[in-house]
Amino acid sequence: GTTPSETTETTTEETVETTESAATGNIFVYTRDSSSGTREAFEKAIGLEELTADAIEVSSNGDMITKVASDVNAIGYASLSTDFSNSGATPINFEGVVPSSETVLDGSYGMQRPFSYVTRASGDFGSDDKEAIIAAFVDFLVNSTEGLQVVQAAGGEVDLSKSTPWAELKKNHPIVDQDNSSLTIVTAGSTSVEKTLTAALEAFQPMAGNVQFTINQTGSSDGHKRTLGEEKDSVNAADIGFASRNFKDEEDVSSALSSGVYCLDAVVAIVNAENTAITDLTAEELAGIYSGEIKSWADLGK
Amino acid sequence: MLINAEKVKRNKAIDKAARMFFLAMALLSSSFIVILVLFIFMKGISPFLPNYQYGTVNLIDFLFGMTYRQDQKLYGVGFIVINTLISSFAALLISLPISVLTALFIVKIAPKQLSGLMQAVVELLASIPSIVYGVFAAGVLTDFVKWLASLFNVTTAGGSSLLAVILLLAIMIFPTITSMAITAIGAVDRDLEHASLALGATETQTNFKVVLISAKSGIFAGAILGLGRAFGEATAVSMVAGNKLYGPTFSLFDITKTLTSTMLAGLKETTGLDYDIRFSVGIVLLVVIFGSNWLLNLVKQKVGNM
Amino acid sequence: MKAYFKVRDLDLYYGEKQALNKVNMDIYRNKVTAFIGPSGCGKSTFIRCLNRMNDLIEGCRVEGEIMANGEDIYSSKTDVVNLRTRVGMVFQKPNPFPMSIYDNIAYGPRCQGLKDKKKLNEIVERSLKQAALWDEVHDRLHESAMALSGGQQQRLCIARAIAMEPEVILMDEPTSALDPIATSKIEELVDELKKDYTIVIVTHSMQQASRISDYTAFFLLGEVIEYDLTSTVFKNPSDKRTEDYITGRFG
Amino acid sequence: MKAYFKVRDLDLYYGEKQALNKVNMDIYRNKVTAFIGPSGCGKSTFIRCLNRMNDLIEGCRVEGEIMANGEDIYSSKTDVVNLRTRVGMVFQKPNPFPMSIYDNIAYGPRCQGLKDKKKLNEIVERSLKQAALWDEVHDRLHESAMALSGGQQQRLCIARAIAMEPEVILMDEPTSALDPIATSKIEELVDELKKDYTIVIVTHSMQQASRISDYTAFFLLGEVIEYDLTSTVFKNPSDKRTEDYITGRFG
Amino acid sequence: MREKMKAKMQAKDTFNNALTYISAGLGVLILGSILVFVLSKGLKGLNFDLIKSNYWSENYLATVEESYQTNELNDEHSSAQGYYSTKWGIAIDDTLSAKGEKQLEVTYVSPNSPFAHLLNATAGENFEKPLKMHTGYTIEKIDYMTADGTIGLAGKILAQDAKTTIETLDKASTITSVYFKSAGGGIRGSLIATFYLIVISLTISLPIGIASAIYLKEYAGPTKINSLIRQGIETLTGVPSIVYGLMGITVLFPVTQLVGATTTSILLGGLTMAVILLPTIIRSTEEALLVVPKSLRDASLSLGATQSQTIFKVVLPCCINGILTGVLLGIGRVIGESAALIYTMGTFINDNPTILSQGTSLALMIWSFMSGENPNFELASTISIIILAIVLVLNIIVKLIGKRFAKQFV
Ligand SMILES: Nc1ncnc2c1ncn2[C@@H]1O[C@H](COP(=O)(O)OP(=O)(O)OP(=O)(O)O)[C@@H](O)[C@H]1O
Ligand SMILES: Nc1ncnc2c1ncn2[C@@H]1O[C@H](COP(=O)(O)OP(=O)(O)OP(=O)(O)O)[C@@H](O)[C@H]1O
Ligand SMILES: [Mg+2]
Ligand SMILES: [Mg+2]
Repeated sequence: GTTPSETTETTTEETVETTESAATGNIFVYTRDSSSGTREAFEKAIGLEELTADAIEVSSNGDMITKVASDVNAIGYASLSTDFSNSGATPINFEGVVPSSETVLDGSYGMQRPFSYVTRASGDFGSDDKEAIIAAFVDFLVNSTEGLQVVQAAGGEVDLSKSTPWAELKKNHPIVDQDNSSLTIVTAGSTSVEKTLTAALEAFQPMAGNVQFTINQTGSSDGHKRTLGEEKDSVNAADIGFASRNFKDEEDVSSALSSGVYCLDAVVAIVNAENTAITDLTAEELAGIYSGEIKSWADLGK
Repeated sequence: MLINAEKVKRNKAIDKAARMFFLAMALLSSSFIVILVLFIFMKGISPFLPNYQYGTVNLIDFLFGMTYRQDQKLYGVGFIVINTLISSFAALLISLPISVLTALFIVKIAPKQLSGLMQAVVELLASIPSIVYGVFAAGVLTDFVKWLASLFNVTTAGGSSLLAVILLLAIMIFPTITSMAITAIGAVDRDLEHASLALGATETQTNFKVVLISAKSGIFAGAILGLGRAFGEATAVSMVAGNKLYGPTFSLFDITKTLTSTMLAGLKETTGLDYDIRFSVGIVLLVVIFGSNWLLNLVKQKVGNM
Repeated sequence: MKAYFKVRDLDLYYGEKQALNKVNMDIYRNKVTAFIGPSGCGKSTFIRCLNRMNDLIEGCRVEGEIMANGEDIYSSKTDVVNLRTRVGMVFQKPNPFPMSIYDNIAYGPRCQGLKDKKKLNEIVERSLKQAALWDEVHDRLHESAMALSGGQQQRLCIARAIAMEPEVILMDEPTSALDPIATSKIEELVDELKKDYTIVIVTHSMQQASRISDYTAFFLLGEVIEYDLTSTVFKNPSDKRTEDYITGRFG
Repeated sequence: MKAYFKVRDLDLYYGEKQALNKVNMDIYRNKVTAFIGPSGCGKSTFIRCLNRMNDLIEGCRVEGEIMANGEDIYSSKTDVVNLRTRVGMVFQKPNPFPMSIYDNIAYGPRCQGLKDKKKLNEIVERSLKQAALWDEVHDRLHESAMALSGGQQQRLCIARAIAMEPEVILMDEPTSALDPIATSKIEELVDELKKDYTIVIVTHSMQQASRISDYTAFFLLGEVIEYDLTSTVFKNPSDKRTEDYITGRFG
Repeated sequence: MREKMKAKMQAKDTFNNALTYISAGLGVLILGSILVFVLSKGLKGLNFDLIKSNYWSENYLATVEESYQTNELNDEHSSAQGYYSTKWGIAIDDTLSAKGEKQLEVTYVSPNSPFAHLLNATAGENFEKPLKMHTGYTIEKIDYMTADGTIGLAGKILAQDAKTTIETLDKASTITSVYFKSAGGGIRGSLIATFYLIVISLTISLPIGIASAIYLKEYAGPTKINSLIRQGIETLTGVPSIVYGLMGITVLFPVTQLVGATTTSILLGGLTMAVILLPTIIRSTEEALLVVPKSLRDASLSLGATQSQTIFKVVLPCCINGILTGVLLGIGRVIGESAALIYTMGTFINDNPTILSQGTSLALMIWSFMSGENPNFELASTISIIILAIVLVLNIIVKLIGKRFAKQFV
């Protein structure tokens, strides 16, 4: 069995010569912690059965970027809404499709997920004002032109053409014309939604009589739990819960005042910026890497 | 006559009440340890009980398991304990000699001004919050480790590694051990030094052969304290540990996982098994700390008797 | 009979404060010389001049001359470490090192670079025998010296000093921390040792001075008031203050 | 002439160790009684029995009887706080509280609940006058007592004790930390005070005892060897050991 | 032979001495590199606004005062950075926010600019009140109308940079509404929370700690129970703070619920810190009690004072310095603590913390950044500088107190 190994060496050398900046070492596989919705979306999209035990868990999107940016041999994944310029990490194509708003919205980019929301049950908000303001916010977030613009600016993929100006929607929500600075919207759930959600809440605030908000994002699995589930009356109770995926069957949202999807997000695989040889990976390749079958960059494509 | 019978009686009552108050407060203070252990134990034991709502974990698997994967519901802290022991003891191994020599320098060798300055340095290091150490480690130590690894042609996970943890802990326990050693060395009877000098030993011989040996029990106490700190350090360590899913980790450049970083890693969960299991890990941490303290104190008594 | 130490016009200051004032004294070979005087009169200060242990005290300044065996010990050429190997010292409180009996005795020689096992064994045995301790400890040489009784510890300290084969042994109140029985053992030992060594001893007990010394110096406020044969000092003091002190009128 | 204290068969133990052995003694009113004896013989231990200051020492156990003014002070009925207001004490090292002179003197009365400003002023003035300190400090009553000289501090402590209008003042080596001039002032003061108070004084100076006391007790190893009029003890001691001690043959 | 031996010994001595110098040098090196790192990363972010301002931006929605709507300014005199609109009298630049995100920062507003004469459009008490755009604010979105009546938008939300925004704006003839934000990234809320935390933990742990120390030093005899009490307190010292966090959430949370807490809160953090501080306070009080000479206690008792009078009137006033030292050490500990508080206070950065709300202390704020979606070394380092400065000052005070204390009874 000497011949094959010799050939391997030669091919490796060749690759190095042709694409100077390709990583050749063992792949360092980075993944998010197990409560992350991004991880769930990613694993589902690539059809991963079992994650390699050598994977390194990081605790946030930012942490992921930092780690991948500082490690030539790294592979990871992040939200498309991340600002990759100057970050040291580059997003790559999935199944030959460039990740972009268009490809996400038209469905051709496969690795995408919805940002879903769910509110508490009607009548379970403690006060009518609270319920009214939540309803107004949800309307703003999901339907208004202004809301969608903000979400888009913060990286969410939305279809602006289906939106209605807030000035019209507002008529259904007289609550926004009063001083609401004593009301607080408490959110929970996915951390991935944090950026779009924060932007929307901030924009909503001056339009809705200075309503206050507390953003308490901990992970998709808490979104339902804290609004309708077992924790809805606990220390961690929230008014609106979010998940960076669709709510599961066991997460029954039928009793909610409102629930649905407010934008789409794409997960992109990322590699170190110096690893320019890699520009596209298929679901199969990614699954191979993440399951540990493909151990080295040199093994890719064989 | 100055005595006012009524006042005296009142004074006496106050005296008695004060005494009771002081006793009550002392009892309260000391009972916290009992409360603490009791509650954490109660909570931490629940995942192993048969009627646990989120699906029972096997105690043996938990204690001796070599994989900790929440996604697969595998909770084994065996390797984490080993990792914790390795990183803490290695940190101690690095820090102890440096600390002791620094203490010797401060107490016996340095000129007065310099000694005061060095003491201030040690105190300052001792009072730096661990989160600052963490920021420093994540920004500097990881780069150092990456550079070192590149010398050996090893790639690291962005510098997060066992080595980074060890270096970080060594730095963090340095002021603890040093200040204990300063006290111990300062307390060495001047008579002993004089006796040594009168026998024609040089100052340096005296310092190394008599002073250090006489201070050994105090130095040992410092080492125990430092080790305890290394075991319990959480925030800073979790910033450079990486998060290895299985182990134990023996390679310096490989990522690792310690008991404390495990407790902080699942932080975002606030209910369920992943939450409760943290208390179980907490118990294990306490056992590791108290156990090693107890063991080292035994050793210390043996050494101290010599 | 020749003097081992010749002290000439010795002044000593602790910072501003003068602790010794124009001390002149010849200390004779193979004799026991005792220093007596009330507390704070400078006995310890003076005896520590003889092996330059005062060097260690901050702000301590010495003027005058001390010749030891013909060599000026305060000259800049003197090697202090070497001086101390020739002039040994025993302190008030027994202060064995926290190591084994053997290591205590071998400490000095080892510090001089002696490593030869056999030679060290010889030295340990000889020193302990000379210090009349061998019989009591020869079967536990490798146990901690801290486990010995006070009197034994003090004899160990003497043995430790002897191990260096010094010419002089200085003793600063060597028995004041000991009980009467241990004290008398040390006194016997001193009597024995003066055959081989020159001994200087500070004591606060006039009885002890008269029992064991050949010469006695009486100190007062940093000055030597009287220095003579012990019998003369105690029976025929030439100074009124000496007499007052000896008869217990002050101090 | 009646005895204020009647001590009968007093034994005192520190843990296992016996520190006082069958002490019997009558201490007379308006006299100065001095305790002398070598260090560690139990003088302090005994004087502290007289106002039960020994209660505070861990492991200290008392057997026997002390009657003060006809009342058994070790009976369970005795109010210790009350006893101490009647039997004041002055210590070896001057120990003023770190507060003003005025507050030092007023401390005791205030502890008894006295709040009346005028009365307190009176007490402070009277006590300081009695302690011969008024002239020196009346213009700075509200300055810190720590700024006074050692001798003044000690007189302040005496004044502080007097402020309680006690019947007895116990003094444990009140002058041993003072210079000769301050000492003689205190001695004069003691002579003055015995008109009004019963005074017990421990001293390590035989001269002082003979100068100021009416009665002298000689302690040795926890026993009272001799107790008699001071003149008798010093001129005609009945015990050989007393004589040896007084002539300075030991101690 | 002897000479050779001596030379060898001397060499060994020199080597050993050199070792101690090197070790001590390492300590200095570590401190130095920590300081250099933190300062180099964080110094430029350090300014007074940081302390004054909120972490979260203030969001404003405003309209333009009618009289300024048609004002053609033609103010050419701005030398501010970025891009300047002569028509609207406002300059905008591309910068990064404290949180590390792109933003459009206002660098100049002419006094006559319509943007200096806005009317608040948010319902509430400030509705229709004058509002002014300040430098440092960021522009999110501007709705405008051109001369021909078409509606347009400009600003960050349209993904425009400063240049495009100004160019777009120059096409406008009237401004319909402006959505802008004040600069965020401040630590005011965290400072307040830290302050609350210190006050709560000290008011609880001081009396308990001091009383415990008094019991142990002034009353406790060598009984079994007392040695148990002592042991209990000593063991507390060895418990790592992360375990205290667990204790806080299980044992102390129900206590805070009694006073109305519904979530983890500053109160809970304070209670937990109080327990953590206990051993520190007890130890420093005990040390202070040790220094008070026994003779003072004797003097007081011999004057007929009771033991409690002696303690309150004589002993405690004498160890006020030691207690103060404990307080300062405690403050330092509270400021630096993170692990225990992560569990008990949450990691939500709250600009208006109340005792029963969540909030972050300064250290926790750093943790929050470093573990959040956008780790921000710069801001973390800036806060580290502030923490270090506070800790340094506390330490110096402790030193000074200690020096005075040592002299007190001599
Ligand atoms: N290190 C020092 N610094 C300043 N003064 C000192 C020092 N050591 C001793 N002295 C002073 O020098 C004087 C002589 O002290 P020394 O110890 O020699 O007395 P001594 O005769 O040995 O007394 P004792 O019988 O109590 O041992 C004393 O007044 C003492 O206070
Ligand atoms: N707190 C204590 N615990 C144990 N033993 C003590 C205690 N206080 C004193 N002793 C012992 O009791 C004996 C008598 O001591 P005491 O202090 O009464 O002597 P003294 O005559 O006052 O001596 P001095 O002249 O030195 O003051 C001594 O042997 C002493 O060691
Ligand atoms: Mg002396
Ligand atoms: Mg006494």
